[in-house]
Amino acid sequence: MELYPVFMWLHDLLESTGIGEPWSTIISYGFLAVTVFGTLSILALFLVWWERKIAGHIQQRFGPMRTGWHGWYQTIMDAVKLLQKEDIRIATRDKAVFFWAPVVCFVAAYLAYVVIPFGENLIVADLNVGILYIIAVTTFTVISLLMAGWGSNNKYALLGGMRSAAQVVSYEVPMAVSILTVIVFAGSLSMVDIANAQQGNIIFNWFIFKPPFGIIAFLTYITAATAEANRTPFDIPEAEQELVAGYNVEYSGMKFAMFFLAEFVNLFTVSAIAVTLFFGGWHGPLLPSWIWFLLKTFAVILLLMLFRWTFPRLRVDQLMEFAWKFLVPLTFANLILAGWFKYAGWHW
Amino acid sequence: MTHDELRAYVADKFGDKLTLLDTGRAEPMYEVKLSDLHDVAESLRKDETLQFDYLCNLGGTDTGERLEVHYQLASIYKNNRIDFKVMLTDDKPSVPTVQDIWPAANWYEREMWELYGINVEGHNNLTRFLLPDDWDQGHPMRKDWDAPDFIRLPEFKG
Amino acid sequence: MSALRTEEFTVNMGPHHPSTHGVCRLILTMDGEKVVKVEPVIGYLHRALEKICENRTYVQCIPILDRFEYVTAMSCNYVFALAVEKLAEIEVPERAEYIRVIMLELNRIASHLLFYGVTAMDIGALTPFLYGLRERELIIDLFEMTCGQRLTYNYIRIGGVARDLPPEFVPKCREAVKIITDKLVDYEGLLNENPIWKVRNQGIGYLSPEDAIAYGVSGPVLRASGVEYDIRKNDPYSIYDRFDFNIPTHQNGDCYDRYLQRLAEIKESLKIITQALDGLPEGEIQPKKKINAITYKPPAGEVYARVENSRGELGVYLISDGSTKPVRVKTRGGSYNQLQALPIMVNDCLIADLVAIFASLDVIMPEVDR
Amino acid sequence: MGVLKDFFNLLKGMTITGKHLGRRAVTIQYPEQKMQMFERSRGVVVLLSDKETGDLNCTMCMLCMRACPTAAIYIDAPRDENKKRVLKEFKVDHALCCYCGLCEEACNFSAIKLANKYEFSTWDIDDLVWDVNKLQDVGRDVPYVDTRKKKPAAKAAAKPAEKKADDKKSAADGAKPSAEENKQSEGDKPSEPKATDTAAADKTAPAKDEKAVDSSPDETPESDETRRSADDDTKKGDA
Repeated sequence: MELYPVFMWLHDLLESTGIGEPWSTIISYGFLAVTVFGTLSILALFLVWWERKIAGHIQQRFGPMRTGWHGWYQTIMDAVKLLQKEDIRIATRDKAVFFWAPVVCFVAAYLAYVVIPFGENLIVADLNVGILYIIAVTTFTVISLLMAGWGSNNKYALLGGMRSAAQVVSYEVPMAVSILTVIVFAGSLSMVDIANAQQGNIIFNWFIFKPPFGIIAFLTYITAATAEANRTPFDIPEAEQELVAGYNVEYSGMKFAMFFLAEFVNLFTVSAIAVTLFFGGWHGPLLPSWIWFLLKTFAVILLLMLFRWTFPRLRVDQLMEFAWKFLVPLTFANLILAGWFKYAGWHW
Repeated sequence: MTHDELRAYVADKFGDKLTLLDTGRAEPMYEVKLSDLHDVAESLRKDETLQFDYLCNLGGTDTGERLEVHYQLASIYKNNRIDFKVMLTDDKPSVPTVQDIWPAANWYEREMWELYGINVEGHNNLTRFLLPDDWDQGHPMRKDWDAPDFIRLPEFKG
Repeated sequence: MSALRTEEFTVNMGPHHPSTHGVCRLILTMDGEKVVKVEPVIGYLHRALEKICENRTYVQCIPILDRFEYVTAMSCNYVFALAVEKLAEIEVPERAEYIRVIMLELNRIASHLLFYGVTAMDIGALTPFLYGLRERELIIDLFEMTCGQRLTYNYIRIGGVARDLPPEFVPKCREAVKIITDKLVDYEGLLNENPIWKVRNQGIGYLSPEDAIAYGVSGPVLRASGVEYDIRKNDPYSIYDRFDFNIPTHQNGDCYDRYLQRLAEIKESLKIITQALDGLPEGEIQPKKKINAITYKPPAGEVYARVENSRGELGVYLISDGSTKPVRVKTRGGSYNQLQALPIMVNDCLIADLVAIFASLDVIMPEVDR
Repeated sequence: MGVLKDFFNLLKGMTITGKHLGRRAVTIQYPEQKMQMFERSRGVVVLLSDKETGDLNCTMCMLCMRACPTAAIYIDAPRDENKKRVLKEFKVDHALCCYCGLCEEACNFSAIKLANKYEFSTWDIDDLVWDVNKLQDVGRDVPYVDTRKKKPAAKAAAKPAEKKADDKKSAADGAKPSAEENKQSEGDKPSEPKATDTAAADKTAPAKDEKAVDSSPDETPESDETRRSADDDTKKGDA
């Protein structure tokens, strides 16, 4: 039920050609990695374009229009441009930290895709602790932002880095707890199992339709996820009106592009998790499973984009207050009640 | 209070400290002696009937012959306006600050000090303001000020 | 146990910073995220307008003063024209006065719409900016149709206005008024009750009425502190005493009230425009004795004229010695005092609040630096 | 329930932005689509030419130069032996120009105008200084209302005799390429109004015009050293 058979098949094929053990494993893993990486990069580029288009139309503009039909390869050209740009490195930076920050950010963003089921059989590895793995791995992003803030040796960047550390750590809690609520419903940590638990009964087996805990868990999750992805109204780490560009103020060229792409990969990650946890994953009639998955994910992304282009930004202390004084108690109450209902066997 | 009432009241209250200037307009404009400036300003502010609590404008003028400092005051609650100015004939022009009466005067006085070279006694922060920090070319708003890159409009002969 | 001591550090906000509205530099002394002290440093846009005006004829000063406060250049035109008219006692034709009022109020709305957008953007909502500019464009188009320019109008002249209204102006203006009235519902729906907007603005940057007056703060900022003072009512100029409008005030003196204050003023301005359009008479637009751009000489004297524009009291102190060129043109803009009062509004607020406060003052740097 | 109220206020904002998602853009794609400029829009400064003869309307009275608040206009028109002005140079520096339109208002001969054209950016700031040829070329298709008083009528009366002489010349010029003709006409221009001036029927008209313009014919505007006296000024203001 996963991409692992593809890996095995490739591995066997390479074995039969007589390449020898370490190489056949490395090549087949490499093939998998490139597949995931390529898909996600294209998705991220698409999301950048799509966000610009959505923003444009919300604001009654056109958005990108110059490159191709409705500017469809605008972001590709942007990426090419960023690749060609000079990599400006300020002299007072912390060399190693400055260099590794975008790499860590990029890698952390992509690591989550090991366990995200894109479709019926489209998963790299169905870990039995899948969701736990995602929560663990996405937290790496915060380290990278802190590294960027520190390494830049810039006050604005440092403020941005500190803010993002505080923010991500705070929102990790309500996010994990709302995910736990779903795990209570599903009884499993595996992403595939969670998705399968929502199969059938048209859409009414989706966990979001488990009143009232499902909807509360979804709302708290989506709020925390917006904060995790550093998007408005929780985009205080970069807050361009306050901190110019926050942690990536000193980055340019490809390093900046890595931060930028990682941000959109994160956006896709949180939406994909939301779909898997609350909207039945890839399950749906008629259409192929991966199309259902993408459609649902884009719908969630659209919601997040609507957030971004509607709301003002919260202040850093209000953000903390909101997390600790509102979201954390709410999610815990929700979890406890859901667990109690489950234990008592009422309507599940 | 109409302008005429204001004139009468001020004449009554301040006597010859405030000399009415003939500007031909309804709003009264007074001249005040440099030595009386601070006292007059303070009593204009403190007076119960006048209550000039709002400093509209403050600035220097170079008429070509002498330097002047003009003060435009208004009263928010009594809804009056009054102008007065002080003529400076000294070589080293200097006025007392009115910052303690109207905090708003702070920047105006700084600007005046910088652009006209009128010293403000008692001002807490006479530092470069509108001009660059390393400015050393004098006081540009003075009429006799000139600099190599200062371009006047060409004069036309009639 | 001794208290935890943290070190304060200095952050240089600006001159090139996205939310300093031009090139204002704020030297912040910060304790972590907290702003302990703020010191505005200005002068980056100093163009010596006053000095330039001393070297121009009276009519030539008007396009120069267009650049003084370019967001409401109409009132800059007007205040200078008013000063010269007071000096020379020029009778302004009725129609010209009505046109002036329409233009001034349209310009006030345009400026407040810009404020709406820019403030929202400073607080992180990008979309209202585009909405605000969209309706502002209607007004700018009306200006361009009438006087040919979009920003620096040079329209209101000594003794009248430069050109008569084009025939299609009145219907288009009515249409614009209607559109803006409708769109105000959208604006308010987007931000007024938005909880994020409210927590970001309510109780932030409190300015007491006493401080406001003492620091010479004027206009919407003063009125948002609960002081009902509007030069249009208190020291009426032009024909404002003929129109029926209110001076809205708000009591809390925080950023949120300043925002509401400006939205309320848009509504009042719309009322004035409708009345002025209804009452617009036919007739001349220039005084009988035309003002020659090159040779006009007002009598010697001095005068201080002030008008209420969207940022407060806009004043010109004019000294004439009877020649073609003024001896002194001292300008006074609302932003100057508002920016001066910024440090007293900032008491231990966060850097994000500082941005909100700065935005709520609606400071235009060219007006400060001149 | 404050939380629920806040939640619905957030939703309200989202419905407003969501509604706009389906609306048409209000912006236009600039180089492909262009805005219809208003007739009064003040853009590039141009010199207008006579609709019939194609010559400049300019009489070199220097009023625009004096009205300009930024000294963007430079005219050099010394007098020839007949005390008539000959246009040597007419330059407008579009980089200095502040597009206030005072020159257009000062002009009594419909000679200079701020046309509603706006695409004149260049790579080099020096290219923004336009000489008389360029100013005239750009201004050729600019519509304008001819406000020259009396002159057209007087001209029409005085014209026929002259026209013939002119016609011959233009016929000869007709063969030449247009660029050269421009130059030619520029060279000829100063002589053209002169010719009408000398016509007997026109004798009174120019004098009246001069008064209206309040620039006396004896002005020699170029000498910067000599200031004009204040008295002189007042007289003119009163005139």
